[in-house]
Amino acid sequence: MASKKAGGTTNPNLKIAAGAMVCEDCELIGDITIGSRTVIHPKARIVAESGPVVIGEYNIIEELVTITNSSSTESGNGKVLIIGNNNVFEVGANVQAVRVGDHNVIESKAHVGPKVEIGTGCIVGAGCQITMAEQLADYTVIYGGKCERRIQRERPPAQTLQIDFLTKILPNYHYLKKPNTQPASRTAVKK
Amino acid sequence: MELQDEFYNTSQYIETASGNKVSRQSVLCGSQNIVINGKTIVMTGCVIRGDLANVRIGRHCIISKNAVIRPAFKRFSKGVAFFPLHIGDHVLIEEDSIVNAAQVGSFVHIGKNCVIGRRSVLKDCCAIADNTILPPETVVPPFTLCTGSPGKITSELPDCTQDLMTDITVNYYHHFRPHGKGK
Amino acid sequence: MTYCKLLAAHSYNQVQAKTEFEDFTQADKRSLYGDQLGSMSFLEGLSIVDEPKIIIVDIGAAYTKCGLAGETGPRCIIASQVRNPRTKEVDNIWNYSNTSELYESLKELVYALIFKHLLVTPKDRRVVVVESLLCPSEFRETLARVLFKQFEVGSVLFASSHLLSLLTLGTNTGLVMDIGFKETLVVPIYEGIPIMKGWQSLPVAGKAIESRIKTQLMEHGTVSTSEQKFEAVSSVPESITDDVIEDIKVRCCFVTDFSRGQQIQEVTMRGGHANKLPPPPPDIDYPLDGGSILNVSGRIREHSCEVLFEQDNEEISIATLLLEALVKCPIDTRRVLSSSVVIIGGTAMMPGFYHRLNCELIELLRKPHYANQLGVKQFRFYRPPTKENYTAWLGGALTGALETLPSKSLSRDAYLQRGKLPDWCCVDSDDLCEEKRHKL
Amino acid sequence: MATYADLELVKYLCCCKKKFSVCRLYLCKYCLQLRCTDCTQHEVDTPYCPHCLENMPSGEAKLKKNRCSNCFDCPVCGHTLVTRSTSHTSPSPDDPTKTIAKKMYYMACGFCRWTTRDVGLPDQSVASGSWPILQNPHEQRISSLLENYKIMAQIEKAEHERKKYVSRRSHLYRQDKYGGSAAGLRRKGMSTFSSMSSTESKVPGELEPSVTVDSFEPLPNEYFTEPAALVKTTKLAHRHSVPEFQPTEISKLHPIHKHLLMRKSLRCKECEHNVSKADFNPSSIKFKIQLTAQHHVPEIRILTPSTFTMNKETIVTLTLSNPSVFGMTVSLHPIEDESDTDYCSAKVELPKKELLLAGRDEPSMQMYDDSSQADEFKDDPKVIVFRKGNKIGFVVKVTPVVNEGDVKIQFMMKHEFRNTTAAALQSESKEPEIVWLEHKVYMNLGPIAKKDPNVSQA
Repeated sequence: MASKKAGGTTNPNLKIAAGAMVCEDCELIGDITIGSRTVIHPKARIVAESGPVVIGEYNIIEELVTITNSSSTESGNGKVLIIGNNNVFEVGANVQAVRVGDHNVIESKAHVGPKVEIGTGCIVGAGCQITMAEQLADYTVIYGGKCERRIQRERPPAQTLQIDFLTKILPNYHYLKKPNTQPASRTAVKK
Repeated sequence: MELQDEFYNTSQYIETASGNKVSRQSVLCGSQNIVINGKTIVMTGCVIRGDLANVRIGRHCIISKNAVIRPAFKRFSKGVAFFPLHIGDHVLIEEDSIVNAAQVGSFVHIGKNCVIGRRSVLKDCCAIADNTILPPETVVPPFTLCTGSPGKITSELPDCTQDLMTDITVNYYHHFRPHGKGK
Repeated sequence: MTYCKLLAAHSYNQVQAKTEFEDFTQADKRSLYGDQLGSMSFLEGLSIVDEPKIIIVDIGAAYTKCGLAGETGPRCIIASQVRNPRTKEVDNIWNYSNTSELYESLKELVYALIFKHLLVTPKDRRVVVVESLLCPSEFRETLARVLFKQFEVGSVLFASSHLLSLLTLGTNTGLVMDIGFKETLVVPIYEGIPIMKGWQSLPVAGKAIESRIKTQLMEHGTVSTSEQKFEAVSSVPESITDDVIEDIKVRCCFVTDFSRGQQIQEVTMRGGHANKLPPPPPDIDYPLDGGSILNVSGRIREHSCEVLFEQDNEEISIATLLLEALVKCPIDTRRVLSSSVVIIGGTAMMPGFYHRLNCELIELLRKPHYANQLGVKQFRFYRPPTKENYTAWLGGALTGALETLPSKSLSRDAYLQRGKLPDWCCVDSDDLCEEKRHKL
Repeated sequence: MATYADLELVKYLCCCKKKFSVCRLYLCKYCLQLRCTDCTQHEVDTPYCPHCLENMPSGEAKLKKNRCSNCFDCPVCGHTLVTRSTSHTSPSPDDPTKTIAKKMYYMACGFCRWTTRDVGLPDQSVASGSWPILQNPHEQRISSLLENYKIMAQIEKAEHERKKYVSRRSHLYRQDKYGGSAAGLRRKGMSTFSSMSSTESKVPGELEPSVTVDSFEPLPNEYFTEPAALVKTTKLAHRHSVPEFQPTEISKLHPIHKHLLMRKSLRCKECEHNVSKADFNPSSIKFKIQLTAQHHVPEIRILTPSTFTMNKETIVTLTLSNPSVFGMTVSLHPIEDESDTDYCSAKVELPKKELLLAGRDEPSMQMYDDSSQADEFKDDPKVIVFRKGNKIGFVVKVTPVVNEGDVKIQFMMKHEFRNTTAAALQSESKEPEIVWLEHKVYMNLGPIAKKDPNVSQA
C-alpha cells in the first residue's frame, strides 16, 4: 500500500536525521526537522506552514496524528514549534502546541490547542481537548470526559523498546524516507 | 425501519472472491498479515495495521470510514510484543473509531468516534456507545453497554442482541450497493 | 448464525429440561451446582443458617442510601435520580408531576438498587424504608406499590429517620435535627416518643446553599476560555450545571466562623457598607473542562453557607429551629433534650458546620427571649458512630436485624388485602400537615 | 446496538398494557402472552466479576459484599487497576555488601495514572496483593449496639408470644395497638420503636452510653487564607463510593474491590416459568432458556420513510419477517373496539388476505437468493411487493387525519404459533399444536409534511 506519494519526496526543507524512521506514506509540509530514532508511522501529518517544526529524538508519531505549527496566521512568519525527546503521539492526536517538552504522551484523539505549552512528563488523555492558553505543570495528567487533572508521581516510561521493535519491523512493510542529516552532535542518548 | 440502500462507486471498491468489499482509499499495512473472512466491508479512510501483528476479521463485519484497527503492544522486561488482534463475526465499527483491542468478539457494536484502549477485550454481544473512551485493558462482558470516558458499564443489552447484530450486519452488506455501473 | 439455528432445533428438549429444573427445591439446585460450589460448602452452610438479609433503603431528596440489615454502613449511596423514560433526561425522582410518573421512576431506582448494587432477589424479602416525617403520603403509597406489586417483597416497614437515628446512639431521648438537601427538620424525641408539638422545619438546607452559589455565580461569576477572558457566567448559563454547583459546594465552600458570619450578614442582610466585610478567602480557578475556567470568588466560597444562619423576617434560621423546638416541649424535658442534640443529614458535613451552629446557639441562648424561657446555657451534642448522611440508614440497619421486625412490618398479604397502606402508617404525617396549616 | 435500526418505531403491546419493541419482549410459552421486563420476576442468577469474568457463588458473593477479591477499581477515576511488577533491591541479610533483587507489585490505573504508591501503600510481595482492608472505626460500637438490641428484641418477642398464648387474641391485640383512636395514634403509631427503646433501661446496663460534646474545633485558618486545593480534595462521588469512610482528601483514597455484576433470570409472574435464563459462564452468550419474542413473533418494520400529507392516501411498504423455521400465516386486522388516542393519527387500509410467510432458513437468508418465490406463494403483486426468504414486503394505505405531528397507526396482528410446551406436546400426540396468537401493534411512520405545495406528491 505504501505507494510513493509525490507529497513529501520533493520537500527541500525536510531534514531527517540518520536513525529516524519516517514512513513514506505520510504528509510532511514545510520546514521540518526530525531527530534521530524518531518513528513516524504512515498517514501521519506534520504541517509547518506558518513556521518550522523541530522534532527531537526518540519520539513516536502514530498514524492519523496531526502536528501543526499554528504560531502565526501568516505562513512562514511563526515561531519554531519545538518538540523535545521521548514523546508519544498516539493515533489521531491533534497537536498545535506552543512547545512540547520531553517524555509526554498525547493519547488517541486528544486535542492540544495552539496556545498550550506542554512541559515534561505530561499525559493528555484520550479524547481530551485542552485549548486554554496555559503552561501545563510537569507530570500533569489530563483525563476523562471533563478533562480532569492530577499530578502523577512518575513520568511516563520511555518507549525505547517499542522504538527498537518498530525500527526492526517497519522497513519490512513500508517505504521509508531517506535520512539526509547526521544526528545533532550531543552526548549519547540515554533514556 | 429497514436499513436503506447505501451506494458506492464501483471504481472505489475492490470486491474479493469471498465477498469482502474493500475501499481503495483504505490503508491496509502488511496486507499479508490481514485475514478478512468474507462479506466484510472496509470503507474509505480506514487504516488496518497488519504490519505490527496479525489481524483477523470475521465475516459480515463493517469497518466504517476512517476507523483504525491497530494491534496493541505490551512491554515485557526484554522487549515489546504486538498482540495479534482478532475481530469476530457480525461486528459493526462505526466512523472514526480507533480499535487497539486484543480481542473483539462477535456481534459487537462500536459506535462513532470511540477509542478502544490497548489490549482491551470486548466479549461477544457487547456494545460501545458513541464517543466512548475505553482505557487500556478494559474488559467488556457480554450484554453490556459501555459509555463515557473512562468507559463504564451503564446498561444492559437485550437478550436477542445476537440476532439484532446479525440482522444489521447482513442487511447492511446487502444494502451496500454499487452505483450504476457507468459512473 | 448457526448457533441460532441450533437454538431453534434444540428448543423442544430444552423446554422440557427447564420445566423439571424449575421444580427443584433450593437444596436440589445446590447439589446440581455442587461441583462449582464444592469448595464453598462451608459458606453454603452459613447461608442456610442466615435468613435472607433485609433491605434497608433511605430515599433522600438528593441521595439514596441503600444496604442490608446488620451491616455497619450502606452498600451504596447513589443520586436519587433516574432517566425519565419519556423525556430521556436524568431527573431527580422527587420532581414528579403525577404518581404514575413517580411509580415509573421509583421502579427504575429500586431496580438499580436491588440488581446493580445489592444483587439480591427481591421476592419475599423484607424491606425497611427510612423516611422523613414530612414524606408526602402519595410518595410512600407509591413506593409501597412499587415494592409490593413490582418487586413482590415480603414486607415493608416505614420508619421515621429521626427515631432511627437515636437507635445508633443507644438512647431514646434526643433533639434530632435532620439537615439534608431540601429542608431542615427538628423533632424532639423523649423516651422514644416524638413530641409532635415541638417539631420545626425550614426549607433551608443543602439545596439552598446550591441556589445561592448559582445566583451569585450568575450575578458576578466569570468564565475564561481561550477566546475570551472573564466572560460573565450569565452569558453562558448552560456551562454551570447542577453537578458543577454541587461540586463547588463540596470542594470550595465552607461554613465560616461566627464573628465573620456576623460581619457578612451585617453587609448582605442589613445593608452595611461593603468595606465592613472581612477580607475574603482567595478565589479559586475551577476548570469546567479543558477549555474553560470558572472563577469561584472567595465571597462565594464563604458567603454561600450563610444562608443556613441568616434569620429571615420571622427571625428563623436553622439554629433557632432547635431553640423553638425546645420552647414547645414540656418544661421537664427541656434540660435533657438540650443536652442530647443529634445532627443528621449530609449538609452537616460541610466544614465548620458544628462549630458555627454551636456558636449560634450559645449566642441565641443569651438573648432574653430564650434565656427567660429556657434557662439553658449550653447545648450538648451526640456524635453518632456514622457519617451524618447515613445515620438514619444505620438506625434502619439495626432495626432490620432484629427478630421483632416481622411483627412491626406490613406484610404483602396484608397490603394486597387492603390495597393501600394502613392508616396507622400515615396518620402522623397527615396529622402533621393539619397541624402545620393551623399554625400558618 | 438495539438502537441502530430505529427499532423503537414499531411497538407491540405487552400483556401489561405497555408498549415495547419486539426485541425487549418475551413470549411466555405457557401463558402464550407477551411479557416485558416489568411483568416478569427478576432473579439473581449468578454474580460475576465484570473484569476477570469469573463466577462467584451467591453465598460467597454475599459474604464478600458483592465484590471481587482479585480485581480493584481506581478510587479516583473508577477504571480497573492493573498490577505492575517492579524489582526491589534490598541488602542481603547474609551479606550486607550484596543486594538481592525481589519482585514487588503495586497497582496502577491506566487511565488517570493513579497508583497505590500515591497514597503511601507499600508494594506487595505477591501479585494478588494482600492489600490492607480499611476497618470502619465504629464497627465495635455498632456491633455492641446491635447485640444489645437483639437481646431486647428477644425479650420483647418472648413477651409478645406469651401474651398471644394467654389471651389467644393476638389479632385483636395488634389491632388495638395500631388501630386505636386518632389521639392515641399519634403517639402509638409513631412509637413503633418506643417499646424497644424504652425496654432498654430494663436490660442490665451492659451498653456504654454514647458521649456528648459541647464544643467543636473551629475551622483551621487555612480556609481563610489559602485557595481550596481542588486537586487534593475528593468529589462527592469519591466519598460516596466508600460510604463508611467518605474521605475528604484524595490522599486517603484506597483501591476499591471491584463490584460484581450479575446474570439474571426472568420468570413469568403469572405462571412462574422461566422466560430467560442465561448460561452459567459469564463470557458465554448462550442461554439455558430464552423465550425472547424476537424468536417467535413475526417482526414488522417500515421499509423506507414516506412523506405524508393530511387527508392524502399514501402507500407505505412494510416488511414482515418470520422468525420460526416453519412456514407461518399472518393476518392483520384493524382495532375497532378500543382506540389508543396516541396512535390514531391516520386511517389505515390493511391487506385483506392472509399473508403467508416462508420459514426462516439461515443459509438462504444470508444469500438472499432471488428465486422467484412469488410464484410459489401465488402472491398478489398489488399487496406483496417483494418476497425474500422468510421476509415479505407488503403494502398498506395510510391516510393521515391530523395536520401535524407523527403519523401513528395501530392494528392487530394474528399469527400462527407452534406450541411446543410439554403439556401441549403430550395432549396432541407429540405433534405441536398450532395456535393463533394476537398482538396489538403500534407504529410510528414518521412526521407529516409541513403545508408546502412542493411536497404534495403522494
